[in-house]
Order: sequence, then structure tokens, then C-alpha cells
Amino acid sequence: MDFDDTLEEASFRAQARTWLTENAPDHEGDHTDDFLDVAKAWQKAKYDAGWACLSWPKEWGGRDATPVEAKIFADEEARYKLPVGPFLIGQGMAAPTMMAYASEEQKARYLPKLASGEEVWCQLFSEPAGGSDLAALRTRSVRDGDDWVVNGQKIWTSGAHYSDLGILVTRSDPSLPKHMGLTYFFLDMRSAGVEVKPIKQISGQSNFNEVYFTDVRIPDNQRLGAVGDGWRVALTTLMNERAAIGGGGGTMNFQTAFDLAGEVDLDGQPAITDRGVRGQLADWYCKEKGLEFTGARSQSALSRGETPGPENSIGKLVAAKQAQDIASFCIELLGMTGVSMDHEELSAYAEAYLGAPGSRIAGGSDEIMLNIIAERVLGLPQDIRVDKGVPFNEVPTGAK
Amino acid sequence: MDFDDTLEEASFRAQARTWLTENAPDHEGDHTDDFLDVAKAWQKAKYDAGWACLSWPKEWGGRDATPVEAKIFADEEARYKLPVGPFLIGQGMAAPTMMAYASEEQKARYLPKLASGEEVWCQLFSEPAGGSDLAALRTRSVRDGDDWVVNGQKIWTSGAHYSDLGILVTRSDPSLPKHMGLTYFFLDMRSAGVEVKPIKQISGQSNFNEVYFTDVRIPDNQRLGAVGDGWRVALTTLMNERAAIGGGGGTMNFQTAFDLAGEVDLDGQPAITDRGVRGQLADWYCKEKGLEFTGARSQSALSRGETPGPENSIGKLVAAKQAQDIASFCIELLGMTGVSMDHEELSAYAEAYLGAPGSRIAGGSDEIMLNIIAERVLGLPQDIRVDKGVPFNEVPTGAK
Amino acid sequence: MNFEFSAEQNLLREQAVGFLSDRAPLSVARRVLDGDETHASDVWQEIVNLGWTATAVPESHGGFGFGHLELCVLAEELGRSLAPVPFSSSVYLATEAVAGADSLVRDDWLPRLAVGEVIGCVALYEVTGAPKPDRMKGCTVTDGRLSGRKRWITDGDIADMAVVAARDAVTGDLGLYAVDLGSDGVGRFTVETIDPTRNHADLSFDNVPASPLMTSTGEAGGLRRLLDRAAVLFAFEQLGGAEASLNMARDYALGRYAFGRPIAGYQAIKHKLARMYVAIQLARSNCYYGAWALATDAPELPLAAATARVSASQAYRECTEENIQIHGGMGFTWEFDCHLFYRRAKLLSVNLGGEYDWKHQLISCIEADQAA
Amino acid sequence: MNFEFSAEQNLLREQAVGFLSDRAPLSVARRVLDGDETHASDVWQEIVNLGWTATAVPESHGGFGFGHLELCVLAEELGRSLAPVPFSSSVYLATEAVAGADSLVRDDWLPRLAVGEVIGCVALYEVTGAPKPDRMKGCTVTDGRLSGRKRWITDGDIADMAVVAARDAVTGDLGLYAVDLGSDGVGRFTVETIDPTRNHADLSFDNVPASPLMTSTGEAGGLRRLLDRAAVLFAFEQLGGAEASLNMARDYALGRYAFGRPIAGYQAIKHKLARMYVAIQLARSNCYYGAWALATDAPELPLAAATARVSASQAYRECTEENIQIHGGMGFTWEFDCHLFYRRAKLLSVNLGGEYDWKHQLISCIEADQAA
Repeated sequence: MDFDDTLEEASFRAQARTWLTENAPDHEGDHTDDFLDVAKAWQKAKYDAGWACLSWPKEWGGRDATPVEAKIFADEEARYKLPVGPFLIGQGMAAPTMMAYASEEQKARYLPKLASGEEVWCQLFSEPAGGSDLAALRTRSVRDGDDWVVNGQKIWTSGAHYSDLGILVTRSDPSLPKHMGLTYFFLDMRSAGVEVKPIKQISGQSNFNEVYFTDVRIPDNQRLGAVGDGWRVALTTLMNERAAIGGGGGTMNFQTAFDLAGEVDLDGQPAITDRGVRGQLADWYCKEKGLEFTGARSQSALSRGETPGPENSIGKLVAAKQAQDIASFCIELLGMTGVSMDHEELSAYAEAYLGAPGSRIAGGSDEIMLNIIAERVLGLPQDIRVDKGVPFNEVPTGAK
Repeated sequence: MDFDDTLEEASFRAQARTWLTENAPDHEGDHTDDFLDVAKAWQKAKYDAGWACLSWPKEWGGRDATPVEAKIFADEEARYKLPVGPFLIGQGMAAPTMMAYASEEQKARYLPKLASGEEVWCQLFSEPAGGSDLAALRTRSVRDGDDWVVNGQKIWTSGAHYSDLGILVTRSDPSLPKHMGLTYFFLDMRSAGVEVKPIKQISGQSNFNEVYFTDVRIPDNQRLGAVGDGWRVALTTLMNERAAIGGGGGTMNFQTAFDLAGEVDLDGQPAITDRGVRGQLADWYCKEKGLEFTGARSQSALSRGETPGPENSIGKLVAAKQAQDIASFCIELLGMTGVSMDHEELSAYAEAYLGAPGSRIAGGSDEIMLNIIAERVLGLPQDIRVDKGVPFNEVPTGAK
Repeated sequence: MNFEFSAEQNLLREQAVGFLSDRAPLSVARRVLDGDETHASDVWQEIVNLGWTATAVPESHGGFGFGHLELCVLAEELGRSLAPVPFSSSVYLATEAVAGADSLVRDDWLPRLAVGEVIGCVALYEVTGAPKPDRMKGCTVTDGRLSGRKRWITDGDIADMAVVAARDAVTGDLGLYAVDLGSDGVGRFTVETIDPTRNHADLSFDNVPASPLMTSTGEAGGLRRLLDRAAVLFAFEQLGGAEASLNMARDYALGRYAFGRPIAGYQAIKHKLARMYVAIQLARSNCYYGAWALATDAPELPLAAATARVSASQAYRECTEENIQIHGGMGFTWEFDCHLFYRRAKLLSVNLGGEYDWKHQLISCIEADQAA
Repeated sequence: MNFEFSAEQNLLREQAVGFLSDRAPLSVARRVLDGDETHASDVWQEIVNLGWTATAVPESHGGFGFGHLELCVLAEELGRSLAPVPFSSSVYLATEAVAGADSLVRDDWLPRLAVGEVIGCVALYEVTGAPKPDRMKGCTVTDGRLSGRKRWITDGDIADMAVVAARDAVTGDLGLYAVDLGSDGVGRFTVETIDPTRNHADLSFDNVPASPLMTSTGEAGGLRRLLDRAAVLFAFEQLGGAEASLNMARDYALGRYAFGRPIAGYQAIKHKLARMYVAIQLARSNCYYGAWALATDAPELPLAAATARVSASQAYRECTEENIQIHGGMGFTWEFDCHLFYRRAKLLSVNLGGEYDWKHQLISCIEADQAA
């Protein structure tokens, strides 16, 4: 039991580290105005040097690397805080779906440009009435000659405003039960009738969009999978979701609380001297370390050629709530200083407290995560689905 | 807003207090060998003086008192730690059911002896396979001439071993859906074929029994309500349950933890000086006081002639878990002293920790209490019942 | 036993609910959140016209002479509506501080506060942490003139007068002083907080006339008493907000369908809502305890205030966090109203000192009681 | 990255699982609970025959010379089975203490402990609270002879030798001493605890021969190190017990029907089980951290031990409390096995010092690290 690379891994890591040292730009990350240009330039640099999409086949711009090699490169790359966000969904979710369902011409046309960062993709699945019930989507597609005509609305689409292409699930037959009348496409985001509107979050940021479709025409050859078989195609996409999206606590971690408790006084003594504070901090440390070492165990499984299981769902569940609690704790320690938002340094806690609810929901709420663990890890029965087998247009929706 | 009695209430309280001062025996409560005799003698004394079953009609041994008067007397009586436990179920649950469903002769025969403490009653509802699903009971009753013949098993019956009579729900027709094939009786606990076995709890105590029925004959005139209408009769009993059973934290309360924290050292200082300990204690104080004042609000509703609602379900939910947590906290403060069980004084915490799981389950588990609050107070939908309308003998039971 | 509000008090509540739901629905709070207003001056003027600011002021000073239970009723409803008005600063704090003062200063300010001619606030904070005497060293009074700086003053951006905790330059005693904020030498610096529906400012004083509100003995006690009394009213605001959050969550869960049925039917949501209800019930009962102690000026006030305050802060936090959670994705959008309560909950939790400090006070009260 | 047990270690685990499920199922723990035995001497003898007591003892002293990872594997499985044997006292504590001693004393005891010829225990407690040096004042050694009294000694009722923390009567230095419990002057007083499947006793010493196990410098450090190393192994026992409780709860919930379906299908139960799983996963990962630090004798050991220990104590408590809760009425009967784990969880949680003390140590380690 150790934290060490195997010989092969160590050699690969050294190679990756050397290349990154020589080539990684010195940049501030995602929070600059030109981050998309920077991200594209960096992706192109990786592509040209053979460090893009490592686990993909070489013919589409990859390197045929093992999963653990891909993880090693990602870990090394992460030290540089480079903007890689715009490609996560395209490379992590759209690409596996295209590999499984697109034609050879389409794969040759789209995958290399995805690998090189020339084209950015987004994912158009969630809808306002859907939420956790993802398959209850209503965006309609109707066949019209060689095209399909799409009307409806999607929501929570990251990067829609700068994406070139999108993957899209639609309802082609509302008279069939929920999972059976869906059809899956990819489309050009600049098609006529596509409108993107940013969503403002509590924190004031806009990380997501609404996307409206008004008589948008999609050629039938951009359909992935059979008509009515969209749910199965979507599952291919979703199986890759947890690999593609992050989660976790962001800036509010144990160290944040530990540092603040060393600075703030309670009754004339640093807060950290108080056993109650120490106990609370120790709880957080144990959870944070527990997640970190769970990650190490997952990576060990990769190293052995095994596939880490759905137990990784615990990460977001634990970290998101903990980040909210740590932010709240820090604000309470600071009192009115903690709720004031005038100074960048001091408003970090309040900003984190405003951002935390989003982390507890985006990518699957706490309740969904618990269901996943209960059903997929522990093998407990699924919830009763009253809509099972019911024609979609007869399922109760609460609409008056 | 005050804690004061009205003039009428104050006068009644003074009267009760005077009588109790003059008549209440100086006794140690439920934990003596002859507690049943003591309890019966005390009940008889109350009955003879007109202080038994205050809210009952005078004709059956009561006083026609208002609910608030009954509460005042109970509060005053509670100061004396007298053994009243044996009569709670009979007077609180069996009696209202008898009043609603028994014949006039039966009422005249049984109610006064219940009020005077001459006869003790128990309740025979729960079954091993039932649990929270109370109506899923399997004890069979079959009509045979003027009698019914009963076979089966009941469980969690308090006082079965010293009870004279019992109220009993049986399944008279297993081919009907769950709630529809039940029939309700009362019976002599000394009938042939009734066997009582105590259940040993984790704590080593035996507060409950199993009761086995083997060809027990019950005369049809001891049926309460129509054949097949037993569930409706049982609801009358159960509506009075929460009034009749206690719950709550027992000996492990705020004061217990506060006192111990003043005695035990952490790093050379009394634990109570530590803010973490203080914060924990304050949490418990707030919950305990919140329950106490919720009780005051309920009593105010009684005072105004209103009926307190199911919001009283919060009491057991909060207090039982809190008692477990306080016991655990005290043990942790004491370390090995806390788990040793040699000295009566010091083993109180460990004993309480062993008794706590029972409190969290008996009378309705935490989960059932939450369902009650959600459904009856907040008006949320009931859980989906897959057994609804299904013949009882076709409902899945998990039995192989 | 009569541990409930009276019929008359509940009538006042009905009137308050009617007025606030008509004139100060959440859209008013949102108007202030999204716009440039410091507060809803229109709603404030109507509240003044209704006489709410005069509720507990003696008739001798132009008030209605009701007790503080009526203020508790109004506080709960104001908390529920999130009305962006300076009621807490002007009524629970400034008016209360002035009402307890020597007659000359009281007679000067109290009638004007009662009729809403002026808006008051209280200036306590100088540094990080709860507003305790040992953290108040930077404001001093010399010959009736105040100098120094106070921070994070709720309604400090709009108030006409402030009650300032400051030290006598000679004796070092801490006292409360009334200051006309229209005076020369007063500087205001707007401060942004987590809850933009309530305005905040730092105030600086350069040799500004200041009238003492309390005699020099027991001033720290006077501050403590002011905070304890206000804490009960703040707790009622928190209670109202918590209950509004629960109701909002419940309504959403009943109307939002997933897998063909309302999400309110899933135990994860049912039990979450039930736990919110439990927290609110406990907080409500403890708030009534605080109200009783406030109204009767009982010796238990410090303990009752702490109990009410801790319960209400906890309930408000739980209910606002879970209200967002139950709303799912919609819950963390700016467009939905969940975050208005989430912001207010955090502001109220730390104002007058945070949960940790109130818990500390609570146990200290019990220690003192049981030692006596 | 290889942060898992090796194939060989997992093979050992399979053997342990096979042996324990065959020879030490829960019925053995129940036999001891309900009967008069101090421990399952038959199972202990078989464990000795399997050589488990010799696992980490060097070959030079009659052991197998495996590392401590193998002990972690055995500890987890022993914790899962609740085998009522003195493995933790004799192996994690006594053997470890002796193995670190001066050669003469080590050569005397270590081979006998390794082959199970003697059972060892450790005597630390004198008064309430965690086993810290400042609470150890009542046992002194004068001219190689020990006098005083020690309390709550796990396996003190059956052990043949004890490692005793005592002070040099002259210097006052705290040290660890090996004592033959067959000596004259040793008194034993059986103590009942919350977990009757493990025997406990107080031991009194009246001028009993005692051999020093550590040199006089850094003895408190030696005690700390012994506790840290044992804590990792205790954490694995807790982990095994927690997982056994989860599995028991899961199986019961799948087989128990209410309202026509398994209670495992209701979200209240599903999510409770999922949270138990999460607690166990976190504890497991932290236990591995502890195992790594133990096996490599890393400087992080005190921090890693505290992290493993706190996580494992919390997970075991949650899983045992909720296992009973999920079993409903059956859960709190003597007849069902839930309480065996519930009892053991509380015993292990306070043994070697409770959760509060380990949390304190955890943060102290980080303070020291970050100050350096």
C-alpha cells in the first residue's frame, strides 16, 4: 500500500511533466475575458504535440493511452490552472456518443476538431419541467422530409453561448411511454431558430444558459441512433457524465476554516484554541481526507485496469454540503465582517455561501446522489415509478 | 402571554393539590416489586375520592371534567412519581373504544372497574410481521357458533402478564384487502390458549411481551363493531394512543449533560468551560425547552377548549434521539468510566445508551413520526401503497 | 395556561398580514435587490401611517402604549414578508434605547421616532466579532462630543439619528449616546452585504454633538439589556422568515412533478419538510418564551432571549438552505425568490452577535442561575 | 498509484473470512454474552494455531515477520466477526509494546506472545478521561517493583502478562513496564462493561516485579507511539464492525416487507443506508491512510492515526445506531444481534481515548505541521 506510481506510470508522468514544463502557458485560468481563446490555443498546442484526448484512438486525434495515463496527464495538467472547462462536455460526453453512433464520415469530420479544440460542443438534455426526471423532456421533433423540425426549450446548458455544436435529445412521439419516444441528434448551434439566454444564479454569476428552439431544422443524417431509441443513446452520454464534470467544495475547504480559526478571536483567544472549533475542524478534515484517499483508491483501481464504480458519487454529496457548512462557519466566526461584501478578501466567505446551493444541486442533487448510491452500489430497490409504461402525454405533470 | 392558570383552573389546581398532599402515598414509583399492588391501591383511592379518569362521564366512575382539568390533575399527580403506568392503556385507549362500541351492559360492567383499578387492560394489536404496517396483521379469527376461534401471535404488548383483559384486532377474512377483513374483540386474558412471554430488550429489561393465541375462544358478544369493520374500531383506539403513551428522553436530559460537564475535566479544566461543550449543551437546551414550551402551547389550546393537533408528534421524535445523543456524549466525556457498569451512579449513562434505541422505535419510529408530520400536519401526499386494494393473502410479504 | 398570543394580538396579526401581503409582497424586496433604492420608502411611509412605529412607545410620548407582544407579532410578519424597511433598526433598537434614557434626551427623540419623523439606527461594531464592550474602544466622547468610527450599521445609510456605543474619554465608561446624523462631522460610507435588501453603512464622527442616553453606572449592562430585548424581536423576524421558507418549499414540492407525481410525495422531500417544521415549532415555542420574558421584563430575559435567538437562527438557516435544495435547479437562480430568504437568514444570524456567542451566553445564564 | 491492499493481503483476508465465518460467527459472541465465559478460548486457541498472533513479530523472535498491513487485514475481519478473543490487547498492544523494548525483556516475552503461550494486555487507566500521562500518577516502580492500581483493563481478567504505564518513584518519569500477572502481589477485580463479550478487570499491584520496556528518555513519547499504532488497528476493527452493521441492515431491509414491498425501497431507509455507506467509505479510505503510515512508520503516523480513528468511530456509531433503527422493534430485542455491534462500537470508541481527544490530537498535529 503506497501512493507511488509503477515504473511505467512514473516514466509516463515524467514525460508528461517535462512536456508541460516546457509548453504550459503561464495563465490565470478560467476567470479572464479571453479565456476561450486561451483555452482553444492550449488545446491546439496539446493536440499538435499528441497530448490531447489521450485515451482516444490515434486516428481521431488521440494517443491510445490507458485510463491511468489519461488520469496522470490530467493531474499534472491541473497543477497549471489552465482553462480546460470549455472542452469537458464535448470531449467527455459528446465524443463517446459520436464514437458509438455517428457514421465514419461524421467521426472523421467532427472528432479531430473536437480534439484540437477548434470546435466546442455543448449538451442539450435538461428541461425546465424535467429536473431529476431527465427523461421527462418535452422538446418536440417532427420529421419533415430529410429534416427534423425541433421546437422547445432546454436549460442548464453550460457553454451554449460559445459552442459550435450540441448534442440534443428530443421527443419524437409523445404517445409512447416516457423512455420510448425519444430521438437523439447533434446540431449546429448556429442553426436558424436557436436562441441562447444566460441564467443568472444567486451568486450573480452565469454559468448556465437556457436554449430555445423555434422551428429549428436538423438533417436526418445528424440523428444518432434509431428513431425512438434516443434514451439508449443518451445513456451512453450520461455514463460518461461523472467522469466529465467536477463537483466538490471549491474554495471552501478545511484549510480555509483552519486558517480563519487561527486568525479570529473568541473571547480574546484565537478560535482555534477552542475544543469545539477543533472538533468541528477535525470532522471536516476527516471527510476531506476521506474523499482524497477514496480518490487514491479509485486511481489504484485504474492502475490495475479496473473501472472505478459509482461509489465516486459520494464525492459531490459530501463535498458540496461541507463547502456550504464551512462558508457558514467562517461567516459566523467573522460576524458582520463575514456578511460584508466590500473587500475581495473578506467577501470570499459570503460569495462561497451564495455559490454553495448550486453545487449541492448541479450535476445531481443530494437526494439523487443518495438514490444512486442506494440503488447502484447497495442494490436497493428503485423508487416506485407511477409513470412506468404510461403514454408520455398522459403522465400527470401538475400543469393546470 | 403567560404561564398562569385562569381563575377556574387555579381553583381546580388548588383543590387537586390539597387532595394529593393529604392522600398521595410516599412511594418510589414503578421500580419496586409490589408496584402493581401499589398502583391498584392508589387508583382505588383516587376512584373513591372522585379523582379517577377525570374526563369520563360520572356514571362510569369519572368526573365529567374538562380536558384541561384532567391535564392539571395529571401534572400535579406527576410530582409524586406514583405508579400509574398499568392503567394508561386501559383507561386511555381501551376505554374510549369501549365507550364507542360496547353495549350498555358491557360499559356498566367494565368501565367502573377500569376506573377503580380493579381490572387492568392491555392492547393486542402489533404483530411480528407488521411493524409500522399495523394493519398487516395475520392473527386469524374464525366464527364457530356463538364464539370466535383465534390463532396467531401478538407482540410488544405492555403489561400482558398482569392484565385481566385485552383489546384485540384479528383478521377474519384474508381474501379481502388489508384494511377490510379485520374484526375487533375484547377478551379475558385468562382464556384458555393465551400464552404470554416476556421480551428481553437490549437493556436487559422486559417492558413488553409476546402473546400467543392457540384456539382461543371469544364469545361473539365481545366483538366491538361489525365483522370486517375492525380497522375503523382500531382507529378509535389509535386516535387516543398519543395521549396515552409517553415517550421522551427519560433520565438523559440537558441537566444530566450540564451537570456532568461541570464535573469532568478536559485538559485540566472542567468540560463546561469549553465552548464546544457549551455549544452542544445549548443546542440540547434549546430543543428541550422548545418541547417544553410546545407543551405549554398545547395546554393553552386545551384551556381555550381547542384540541391540540398531531404537531405533538415532534416530542418523541426530538426527545428520543436527543436522549441517545446525550447518553453517548456523557460516555465519551467519561471515557472508560462511562462504559463501565459496576456502579449504579456511573452506569446510568451506559444503561441509558442501551435503552435509547427502544425509545426511538417504540410508539412509532423516527421515520413514522416524520411521515405523520409530513402527511397530517403539512398535508403532503401519502406514500404509494402497492398493497392498496390487493387481497391480503396476495400481498407480497417476502416470505419464501 | 395561556401561552399563546391573545385574540386582540392575533387580530393585529391579521391586519399586518393583510397589509404586508398587499403592499409589501416579495416583489418589493426584489425591487430593492435589483434596483438602486436603499429601502422601500413607500412601504415605510405606510407603516409609519399605520402607527406601527408607535406601538410600544408610551402614550406620554406620542405612542400607543401597547406592550411588546404586539411588537413580536409585527416582527414575525415583517420577517415573513422581507419588507425592506428600517423597522428593526428604528423600532427594536433606537426607539428602545431612547425610551430607556434620561428624560431630556428621551423627550427630544422619542416622539419623533414614534411618529416616524426620523429613522433611527444603532451603531455598535468597530471590529470583527460580536458586539461586546471589549471590542468597543474606538469611539470616545469628550465634553458631549463624539469622535470615532462605527462599522456595518444596518440602515446606517438612511437613518436620521443613531444610538452610538462609545466611551467617556475621561472615565473610559461605555455608554449609549444619541447622535443627530444631520450634524456636521458625520461621514457615511455605504457598505454592501450579503443581503442587499437591507442598507448598511459605516459612520464616522468628528467632534459631533452626542447626548448620553444612560447614566454612567451600569452602561455595559444597558447595552446587554438593549441587545437581549432586541434579540427577541429579531428572533421573531427569523421565525417568520423560516416559516415563509417552509411554506414556499411545501408549495413548490406539491406543484412540481417528477416521474408522474409531486416531489412532495417522495420521502426524501417529505421528511426534509417535516424536519423543517420541527425546527420551526421548537423555535416558535422558544420565541414565545422570549416574548413572555420581554413583555414581563422577567429576570429570565437574558436566558430566554438567547434560547429564542439560537433556535430561530438555526431554524432559519435550515429552512432557507433546504428551501433552495427542494427547489432544485430553480432554487439557485436569481429569478426565484428562495435566495432572498437565504440572504436575510445569514444577515440576521450574525447581526447582534452570532450563534456561537448566543450559545455562550445561554450556558452562562444557566451557570449563574444554578450557582445562585 | 497502489493505495489498496495487495493480492497476497487479500488472500489472507479470504482465509480470515473463511475461518471466522466458520469458527467465530456471531453465535460465538452471543455465547460469551449470555454465558459465563470470559472469552471464546476455543476460537483463541485456533487463532493461535493459525499463527495470527505471530503475524508482525520478527522471525528472530519466532514470528512470521510480515508487515503491519497484514495485521490491518486481520483487524478488520475480527471487527466484523466480533470474535470475543484477546487479539487486540495481546497483539496490537502488548506485543507491540514488548517488540519495541530493550532486548532482554523483549527476548523474554516476545516469543511467548508470538506463539500465544501467554496472553498480554495493557494497563493504562487510573482515573476518568483519556489515557494521558498527567492522569497516570498512582502506579510507581521502586527498585524494579511496581505498586499501585490500574483500572478498566481490557482482557485484564484473562491476561498472563501486562504492560503497565507507571512512574519511576525516584525520577517521576513515566515508563512502560512488563509484569507477569502470575506474580505474588497481583490482584484482579472483574469489571462489567457495556460490552460483556470482552472481559475487563481492574488490577492492583503490591510490590510486584516489573521490567522496564523503554529507556527513561521519551517514555511519554513511547506511550503516545504505542497508542497511535494501536489506534490504526482499532480503527480497522471499527471499520469491519461498521460494515457488518451496514450489511446486516441492508439484508434486513431487503427481506422485511411493509405495505407490500421491502422497506429497503422506501427513501427514508434507502438514504439512511446510503449515508451509512458514505460514512464507511470515508472511514475506509482514512483507515488505509493509517495503515500506510503504520506500515511505513511515516512521520504522519499521529495525524493518520487520529484521522482513521475519528472517522472509524463516527462510522461505527452511526452504523450501529441506524442498524437498530432499521430493524425497528426487532432491533432493540436481546434476541437480535444488532446490539452486539452497538455495544462493541461504544466500547471501542472510548478505549484508547475518546473521539474528542483524538480530534484534539488531529488538529494539534496539523498545527505542528503548518508551524514547521
